[in-house]
Amino acid sequence: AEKVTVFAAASMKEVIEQAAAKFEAKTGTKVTSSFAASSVLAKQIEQGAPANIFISADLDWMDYLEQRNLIDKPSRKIVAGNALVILTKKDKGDAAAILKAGRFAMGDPSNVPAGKYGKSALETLKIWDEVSKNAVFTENVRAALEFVSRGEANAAIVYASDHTAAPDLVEAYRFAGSTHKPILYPAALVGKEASAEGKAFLDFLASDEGQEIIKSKGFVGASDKAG
Amino acid sequence: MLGETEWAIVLLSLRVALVAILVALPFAFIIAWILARFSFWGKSLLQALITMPLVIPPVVTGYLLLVWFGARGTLGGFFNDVFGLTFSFRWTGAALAAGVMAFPLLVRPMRLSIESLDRGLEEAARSLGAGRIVVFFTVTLPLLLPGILAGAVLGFAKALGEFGATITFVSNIPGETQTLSLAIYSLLQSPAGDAAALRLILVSVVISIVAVVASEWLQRRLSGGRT
Amino acid sequence: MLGETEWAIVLLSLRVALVAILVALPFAFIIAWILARFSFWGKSLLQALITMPLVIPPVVTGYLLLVWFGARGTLGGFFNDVFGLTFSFRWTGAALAAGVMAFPLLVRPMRLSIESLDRGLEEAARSLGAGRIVVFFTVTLPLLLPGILAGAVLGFAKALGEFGATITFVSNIPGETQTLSLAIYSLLQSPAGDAAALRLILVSVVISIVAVVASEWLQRRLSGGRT
Amino acid sequence: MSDTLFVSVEGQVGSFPIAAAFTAGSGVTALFGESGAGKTTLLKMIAGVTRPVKGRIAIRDHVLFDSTNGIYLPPEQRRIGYVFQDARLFPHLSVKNNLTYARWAGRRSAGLSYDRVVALLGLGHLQQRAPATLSGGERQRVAIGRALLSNPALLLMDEPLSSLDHSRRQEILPFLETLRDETKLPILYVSHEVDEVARLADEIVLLQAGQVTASGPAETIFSRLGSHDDAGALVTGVVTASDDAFGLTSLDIGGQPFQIAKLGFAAGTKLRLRIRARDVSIARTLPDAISVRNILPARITGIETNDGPDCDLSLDIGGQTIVARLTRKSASELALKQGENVFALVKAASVDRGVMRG
Amino acid sequence: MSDTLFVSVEGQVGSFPIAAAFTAGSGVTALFGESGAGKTTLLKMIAGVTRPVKGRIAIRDHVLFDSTNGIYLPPEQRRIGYVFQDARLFPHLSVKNNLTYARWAGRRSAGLSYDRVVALLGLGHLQQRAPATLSGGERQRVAIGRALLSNPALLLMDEPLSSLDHSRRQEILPFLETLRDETKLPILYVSHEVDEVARLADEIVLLQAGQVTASGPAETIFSRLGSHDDAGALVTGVVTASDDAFGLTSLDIGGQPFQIAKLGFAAGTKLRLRIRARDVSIARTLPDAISVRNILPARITGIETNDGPDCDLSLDIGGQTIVARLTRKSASELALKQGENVFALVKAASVDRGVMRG
Ligand SMILES: Nc1ncnc2c1ncn2[C@@H]1O[C@H](COP(=O)(O)OP(=O)(O)OP(=O)(O)O)[C@@H](O)[C@H]1O
Ligand SMILES: Nc1ncnc2c1ncn2[C@@H]1O[C@H](COP(=O)(O)OP(=O)(O)OP(=O)(O)O)[C@@H](O)[C@H]1O
Ligand code: MOO
Ligand SMILES: [Mg+2]
Ligand SMILES: [Mg+2]
Repeated sequence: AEKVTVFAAASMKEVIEQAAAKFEAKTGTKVTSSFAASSVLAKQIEQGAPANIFISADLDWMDYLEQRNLIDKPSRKIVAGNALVILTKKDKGDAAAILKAGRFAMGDPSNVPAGKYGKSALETLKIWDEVSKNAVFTENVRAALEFVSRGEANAAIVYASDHTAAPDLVEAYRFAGSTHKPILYPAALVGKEASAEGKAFLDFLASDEGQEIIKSKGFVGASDKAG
Repeated sequence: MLGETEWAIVLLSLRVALVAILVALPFAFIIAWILARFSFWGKSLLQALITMPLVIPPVVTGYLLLVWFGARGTLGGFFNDVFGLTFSFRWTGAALAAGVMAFPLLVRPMRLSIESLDRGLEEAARSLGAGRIVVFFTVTLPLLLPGILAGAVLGFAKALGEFGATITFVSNIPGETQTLSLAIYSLLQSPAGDAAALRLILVSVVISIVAVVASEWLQRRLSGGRT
Repeated sequence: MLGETEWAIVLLSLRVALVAILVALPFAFIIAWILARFSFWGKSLLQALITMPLVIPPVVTGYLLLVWFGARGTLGGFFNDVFGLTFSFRWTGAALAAGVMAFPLLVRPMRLSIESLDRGLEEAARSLGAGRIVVFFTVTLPLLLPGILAGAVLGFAKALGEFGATITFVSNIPGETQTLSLAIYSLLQSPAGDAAALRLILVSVVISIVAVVASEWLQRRLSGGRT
Repeated sequence: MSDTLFVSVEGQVGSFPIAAAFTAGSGVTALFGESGAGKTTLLKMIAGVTRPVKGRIAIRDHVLFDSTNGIYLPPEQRRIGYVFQDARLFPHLSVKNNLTYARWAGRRSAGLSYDRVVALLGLGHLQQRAPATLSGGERQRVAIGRALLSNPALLLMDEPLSSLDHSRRQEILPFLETLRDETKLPILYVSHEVDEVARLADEIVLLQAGQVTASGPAETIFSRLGSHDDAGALVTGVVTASDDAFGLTSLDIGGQPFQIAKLGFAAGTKLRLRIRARDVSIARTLPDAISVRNILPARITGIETNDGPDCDLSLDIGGQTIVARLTRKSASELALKQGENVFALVKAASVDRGVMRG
Repeated sequence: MSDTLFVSVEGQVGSFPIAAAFTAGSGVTALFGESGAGKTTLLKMIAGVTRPVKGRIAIRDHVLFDSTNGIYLPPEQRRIGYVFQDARLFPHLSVKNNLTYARWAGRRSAGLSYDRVVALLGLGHLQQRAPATLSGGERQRVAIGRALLSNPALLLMDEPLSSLDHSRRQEILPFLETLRDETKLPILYVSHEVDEVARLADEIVLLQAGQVTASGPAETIFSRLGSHDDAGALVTGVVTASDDAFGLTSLDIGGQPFQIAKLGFAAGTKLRLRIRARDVSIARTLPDAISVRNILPARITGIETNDGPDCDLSLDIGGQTIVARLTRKSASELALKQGENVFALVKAASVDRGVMRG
């Protein structure tokens, strides 16, 4: 069988690797994947990367490729969603109180998707102006979590799925889905002539079995559209 | 040509890179001197250790810096208590990261120069009544200048371009730790950031051209009629 | 100690770094030679240009490589047509990225050595009947060895540690472009990857220690009784 | 003696202009001139290490440089052995590999044997050493050996013996003489030692501030050379007999018998002797029972007095001129005058250093 | 002459062991030995550049090194001016800044005047030049000047004049003599030139394979020195009169009158003369009407014959010994035997180079 190459946002690493193993066991089709920032992957696809599937951490970079006719539009679908949470070392509490207490880490709102959602949520809660001076912007989730684990920062605004990477932290607060645009992970087949195996893997991700894996890693299922 | 925030970024970058190199230079020189002039057990290991920041991924170096020099890190605490110097989330931390990453580039050319120095000239100088220190400044240092400049230029360039360790250690805080590299990276993350990124890239390029040209000029001037 | 995939990563990294340095070395040497021996208009600019990969963020260098040397890039097309050599998303591309990033580190120490070489020795060799080429290999090159080794060690270390340009240019494809640095990065993205990441970091460290120790040994051997 | 080396160059190093022209035969040509006169520069031009602006350099019909034809041979094609003023040993090679460099790197295999050169220069125990561990004189000896082993068609030697002790010098000089005589190798020899020049040189080129001020056979140039103390003359004689028992050689110098303390010349050999002014005494009457072997009838052709206590007498002996240096007081006591006939006393023992093959 | 310099060291460079002990007075001490004998190594130990394993080095009561006390002064505290065998000019400094280095970097401001040294060494036009552009001799002159301007308490000179031409040497030598006499500066002087040594040296240290084989006043050591050609003896005399008209000085040598072509010594001055064996002739009867000024009654105390054509006669003249070199044939013709009385003929002109102040 042909192999499938998946270009996925780095945050999807756990999910894709587990799904790939299951899929391979089932169909015999090998799945290789490359994990990097969505922006990097999108530009690589633009330059002819040998990817069959692109999974982006936000809609913008998928749109970027779609506008350039680099993906198979009909195959585009949301495979997962996510929720925004505040992780701390301490107990639960009020978002404003936690964030006012000291430095907190979040993605850079100018470009990191989690940062964009976080900023918009804080604006909706009308505390952005008050707390933004305490924010430190990180390039990846790992660094944000490390800041909290090491006590450099009090809290981190991250995706719910990131919590699995830092079991020592507690979820102090979960932002309501209404405070920001839905957090969605779009996937699509790359190129005009999509491979059958690629389509099969995409379908597998959307299947119940795939969605189970996605949820087990802390994401929200595609159909739940929660966040 | 450049906006106000952009100017701020340029100035911050220059400050970070210059401070990094100026502070690192004497330490690098001492290490280079020890490596060039003394034989001792573990010399190769010391050289290997100094080369480490090149070998391990910058992100890992950033983590290590965070662990050691963060507010809760042993060394971080020490510097804070003894010198009142805080690195975490400060431009000083960016300079520390840049200095550490540039360190191997400073040491090697200096070591090479020291090794090829004709020690007979130092002997001659001392026989003329100049003490160790005076000989160092009137004979040794001027003759090592090409090596020091070569190291400084490489190191300064690296300090300007440092990205991974910096963002991991001190995150990406506009006005505090967002250097040119970090700003460029941020811009490239958004689909529409290319033009702004390009402007900042050009600024980096210009700065480094100026630095290289200045160093070449300085070397020509100071080596005078020597052929 | 290391699993099969880990061994594969190590071997790939070694191949990428070694090929990068071995291919880059002669070019770097020629450039260093030109910079050291000739005066021409724009010499400082050439030096600045070579220093560029240090200055601009690695991600930017990666993008430029992607654009120029990708399957759609002019140079990529040229190499593919003329030499049958493809870089995009291949280990060869990883080697190219590593070579480009290491280039300034190779050039500087070599230039320094060439500049401080006593040209009288070359004159003496030629008066003894040795042609330019023979003189080069019997006198010049052996005397430049410390500089070449210094450059090669720095370059090799950098090639091993290269991350940003590589992931941007050739993505992070296991078995093809996933070098040690990229693998470490990936592992650090997963919640359970720390132990595996640490193992790979140690492997990097060991490789570079071996490289440094070997180079020091080689230099001592070849410089013989010279003092 | 036909001209072997032809040099006519104009050029410049830094702000120092050089414009020198001379020809030299197949023997030893001494390049003489004070510090900074341009001797080294001239050698470098001949070796192809410094490029003259214009002119011509040739060894026999082998043109090394000719600005009109644009010929400028690289050093390795000139077959010139160059003993540099600074030794320029290869620091990364052992003494042995330095010595044999021309053989393994320059593919010049013919010529002198390695063992002979090593033995002559006393380098046997140094062969495995690194140049950095050699003493000044040892370094210079290796440099000489290296050049000799390159089987050169012309030897350039820039003060090659200046860092060597007298006895070592006395070993090397005869070797160079033999080399010159056996191989007809032209040697261009820079030296400040009048003794060395007197002994070796067939021709002399005087260089001053980058210009050749005189050049020609050693006999004619020699009297202009050197300091006060070393003044003297060169005379030519033909070997007539040898006295093996006492180690003496008899010569005929313009009809006069002359003995020198030296052996090994066949009858008929033409020899050149250096007779120093300070070694010649004058007697009015033929002295008796004196150890001085050579007592030559001579005519005073000139008397030159200077401020000092000495005066120099030019003496004609059988058509050749020698110079005698006396105190002015002796000259006055003996009432010596131009045109008078006297006896010139020349010790056999004092000439032996001055023997030269013609 | 009281001892000024005390040296007694043992040490090693590479595989070369050195064990040397000597004392030297305040004049010039010549360090003599063949290439590789350890002369440079010994100077380096005195200068503090190479550390001996044990021993003691002192200038008067200023201890530079003493292994029993653990004293090992750094070079800059030894006040030693060192003219290295290789010039070691600072390549990044102009000639002028090289010359004045000891003043601006070593804070040694007293001593000779800059202008005087520059004028003496002929460096005026080179002051702004970079060392790389100098000729070999120019470089060496700058090195000499630099050491002189460091106001040293001891001067170490390692073949300082070997790359200089004769006339430049003749300018510098008298200057060194003056320096020695005026300042009582002890000078340790390495040279291969017997002439230089004869002229300058008050004491001589002979070094062979790292060991001192002889040391002492020049008079006693001198006859062992040098090669065959330079053999000779030193005799001491007292000035009795000068003849201004003819530029001669009369001496008394053990009761015998002796004249030399030199002026400027007050009556009563003790002088040392170098009389070369090759400059001495023998006569059985007192010759008449001869230019040789010094005809001394002498007794043959020894005859030494070697394989060569020459033989050396030791002669006693008024209690001092001189050596005459004759051909064996002359000795045989004159039937010279030990114990016989003869006349020694010494030209006044030939001694003038050998005058030394006692
Ligand atoms: N590192 C070394 N290893 C072995 N031998 C050495 C080393 N350094 C010096 N020597 C030897 O020590 C001896 C003394 O050297 P030194 O330079 O003192 O000689 P020198 O008397 O000054 O000779 P020259 O007149 O030729 O300059 C030489 O034979 C030299 O080869
Ligand atoms: N780059 C330069 N700029 C100016 N003058 C120079 C340069 N190079 C050499 N000279 C001068 O050229 C002259 C000739 O130098 P050269 O080395 O030929 O002298 P030399 O006759 O060999 O002297 P020595 O006997 O001292 O070695 C010297 O006066 C020297 O100062
Ligand atoms: O002939 Mo002699 O032997 O002059 O003294
Ligand atoms: Mg010269
Ligand atoms: Mg020496």
